[in-house]
Amino acid sequence: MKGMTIIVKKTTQLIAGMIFMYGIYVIIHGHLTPGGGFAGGVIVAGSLILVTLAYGGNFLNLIKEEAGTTIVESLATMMVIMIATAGFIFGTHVFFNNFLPKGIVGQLISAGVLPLYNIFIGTEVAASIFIIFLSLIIFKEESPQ
Amino acid sequence: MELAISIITGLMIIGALYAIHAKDLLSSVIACGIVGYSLVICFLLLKAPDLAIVQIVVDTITLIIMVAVVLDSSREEKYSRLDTWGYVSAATGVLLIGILLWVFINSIQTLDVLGKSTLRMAGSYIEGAAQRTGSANLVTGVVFDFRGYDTMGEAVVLVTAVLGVLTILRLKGKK
Amino acid sequence: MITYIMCFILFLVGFYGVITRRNLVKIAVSLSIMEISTFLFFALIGYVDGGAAPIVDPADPVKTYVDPLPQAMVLTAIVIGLATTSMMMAIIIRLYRKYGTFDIREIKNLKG
Amino acid sequence: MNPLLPLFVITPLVAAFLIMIIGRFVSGFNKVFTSLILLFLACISFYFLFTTGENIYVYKVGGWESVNNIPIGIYMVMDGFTAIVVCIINLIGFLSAFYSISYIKRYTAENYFYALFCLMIAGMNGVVISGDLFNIFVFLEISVISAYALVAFGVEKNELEASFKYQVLGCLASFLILFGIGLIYWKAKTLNIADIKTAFSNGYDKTYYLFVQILILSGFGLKAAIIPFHAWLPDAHSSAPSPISAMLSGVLIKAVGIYVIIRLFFNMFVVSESFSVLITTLGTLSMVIGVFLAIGQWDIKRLLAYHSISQMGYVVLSVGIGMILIARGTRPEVATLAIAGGLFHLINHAAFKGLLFLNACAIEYTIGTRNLKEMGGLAKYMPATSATSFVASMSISGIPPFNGFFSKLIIIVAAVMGRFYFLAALAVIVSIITLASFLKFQRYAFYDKPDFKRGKIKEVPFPMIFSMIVLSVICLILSLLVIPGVREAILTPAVNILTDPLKYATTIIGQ
Repeated sequence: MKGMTIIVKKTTQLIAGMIFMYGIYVIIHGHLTPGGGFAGGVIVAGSLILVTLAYGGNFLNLIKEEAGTTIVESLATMMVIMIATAGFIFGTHVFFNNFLPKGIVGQLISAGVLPLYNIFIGTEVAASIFIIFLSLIIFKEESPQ
Repeated sequence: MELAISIITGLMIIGALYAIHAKDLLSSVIACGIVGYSLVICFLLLKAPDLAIVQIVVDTITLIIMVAVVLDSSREEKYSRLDTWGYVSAATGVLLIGILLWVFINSIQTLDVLGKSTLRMAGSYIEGAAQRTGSANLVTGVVFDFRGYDTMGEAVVLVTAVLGVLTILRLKGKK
Repeated sequence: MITYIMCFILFLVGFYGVITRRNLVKIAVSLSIMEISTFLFFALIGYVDGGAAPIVDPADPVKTYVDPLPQAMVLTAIVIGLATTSMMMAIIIRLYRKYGTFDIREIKNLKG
Repeated sequence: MNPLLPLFVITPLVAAFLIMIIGRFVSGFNKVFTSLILLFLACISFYFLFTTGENIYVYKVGGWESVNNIPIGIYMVMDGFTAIVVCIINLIGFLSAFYSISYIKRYTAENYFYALFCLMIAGMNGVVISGDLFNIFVFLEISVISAYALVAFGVEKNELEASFKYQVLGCLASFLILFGIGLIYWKAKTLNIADIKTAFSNGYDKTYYLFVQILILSGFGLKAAIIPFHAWLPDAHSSAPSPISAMLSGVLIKAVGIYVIIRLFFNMFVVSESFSVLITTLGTLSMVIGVFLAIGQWDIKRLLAYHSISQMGYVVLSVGIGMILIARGTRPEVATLAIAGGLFHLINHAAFKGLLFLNACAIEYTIGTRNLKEMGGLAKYMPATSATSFVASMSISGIPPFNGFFSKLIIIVAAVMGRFYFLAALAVIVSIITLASFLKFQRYAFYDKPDFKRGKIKEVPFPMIFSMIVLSVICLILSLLVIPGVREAILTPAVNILTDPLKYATTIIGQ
């Protein structure tokens, strides 16, 4: 897939990093400001898609293993289930229990398990959407016209 | 407030009608994207900032995927005369829509008007929720703590969709 | 009441599009229009007059808030909508590459 | 609050993710692991089947107690009816997974197949044990999206087209259900099914009630392929890989479609007579039209798919008769008999329809064709497949020693006692036509003149035979359910949950 013109490449250099950082901010401050795991994950995926669209690249050597999705996405979702079952073990033996200390409302480290959920759901959503986009691009290149 | 939203919804209806009847596929997809973005304005008017962020970002991704599909295809929708079967299905469709609309209008007379909604299950989500879940953002509190099981199911839906897309887009299905 | 009726009309426009359109992309577009109107309907249900956005700032806690439950439901439903739309698009591009057309009726007679 | 309940959802999910991660390195891992996990789940579900009986287990996810008895968290509910459907899901799931160990060699990317299979099982288990309306929608989406992908697994032309049609109608149904949930939340302001029942039972507006019930019935009816919404079923079931079409036809349309309709229309909505008459007419229509569509088919899997519609029509018919009698309040013992017959037929249909699809797959595995005209005389070469197929064909068309006969007998007796003579006559006629069409299937596939040019036909490998024989033995064992002793333990608790309107709501709110 050939990249775009030099102008688009320059602007991408400028803003892609900022979009990525904004996505991370939205994920981490999920329990304080609007947005959360989902919104932040999609923003991070947006910045990755922006870079691939602007710069293109030879994706065909990205062998799309037939064995399974990228490990990042599966591990992230596994971690969400692990936290849930962790509540099962440590908390009052109940599935999905918020067992960490709640802290003071409004501070960064405050909502017990919630920031962890946000982070893992954010990585999982970012990895998933980027895979969907990549598989579409690779399919459009591989398959005959 | 209600007037503002009904104006925007009216514009969305016009946008949706154009998106369905547009001649060129690319403009139809973009019209659908615009309807999605106008939903963001409605969310902001209805005091739902969380939804506005998620909707604006998800609508961008949907637009990217749709344009990626439509871009290298024949953009023209082949316009062919509506044969009898087309007329029959259009007529039944319009009839069904009329009945559904009439029943909907009658059925919502006795329900709470916009803005007067009482709280029952969500009452305990609001008072004392910040202390119990510890999160200042009540919606995140509900999404991740009171109904965390839904969100895990939701993350699994996304994983299933990724697996589905990867199975559908592989080139060789059978050995 | 008028807002709910307009929102349901938007739902019916999408419903009409799914029933009568023959082009694959048009069906996907009208499905996402139906999806948009369902989310608007949920947001309308949760609105409380004079309620603030559901963010608690510890400075002045006492305020009437908008109902957070429909918003939590829409948050989940939006990402489910994204999942179904991306599945739909994967199938559409696959069908286009195999049949060379977006029209359902041609696909039906070629399939035979 | 027993901790076993969440295992139904956690274990298949963890299995799916482990398959995705480890299956890439260890080659045989995914097959063995899936079968073990599903066997483990089948054992747990049988444990629940024999221990729940009359009581209702409620599991409050996240430990949120109800605030002045309004439930605020998500509840997992396991009662008699749920135990039956969970057994169906996990048992047929285990047998299909075991069956596809040798069948899946024809397809590439086995990892995806097994991961999606585990996710579908997790989705169905999630739908069945959840007591929360929006939670049912989320897990419904998991099982349905993995079903779309599995239908389009061998990416041929007609499989893609069938999967696209299934997706469009499935997506339409999901938005109708979501709109229905919105309307219910608008009135009842809560999502817990038991709580909605209490909110609805103290007064509701008639047209609102009718509109919500139409939305919910058409949404879930489309998932259950009841007659006006059955357009996707024949294509999807005939073009899916066979273990998957056995799962789709045997389990998915029941767990996601019929179970939710019965659960919502008995335990959530107040039973209204006009709507139960509508459900009964839909049941009879799908029973009759399904069979007439099936007669002219020559492709085995399309024939079986149409028969699924008509057999589901039996279940909906008998449950509808039960609803009418409850709504009228007359003759309650006939209502319990009708519902017991419906549930019994639900269990039987899962067994013999799954077996029939596995037989069709065994035939296609050896000969490579599904067209009845190009077959003949397989009985000599494939004794096990022909024997099990004979058992399944006889039980679907209701021949005495097999389970199909007893459930259809109970349905027809209940229809006669409830003075629905026309429906009883229709049920008998449809049963005869089913017998005719399955005799045609047996004759053309197994006992006709063997005209093979394709060399020696050998029997299918062991995993296939094992699953088929186990299913045919189940078909025989299930006919024991008619005996009052066994029926008291399994069927009557489920029927009591449905017939007694307030039992479900009061026990859940109370706990």
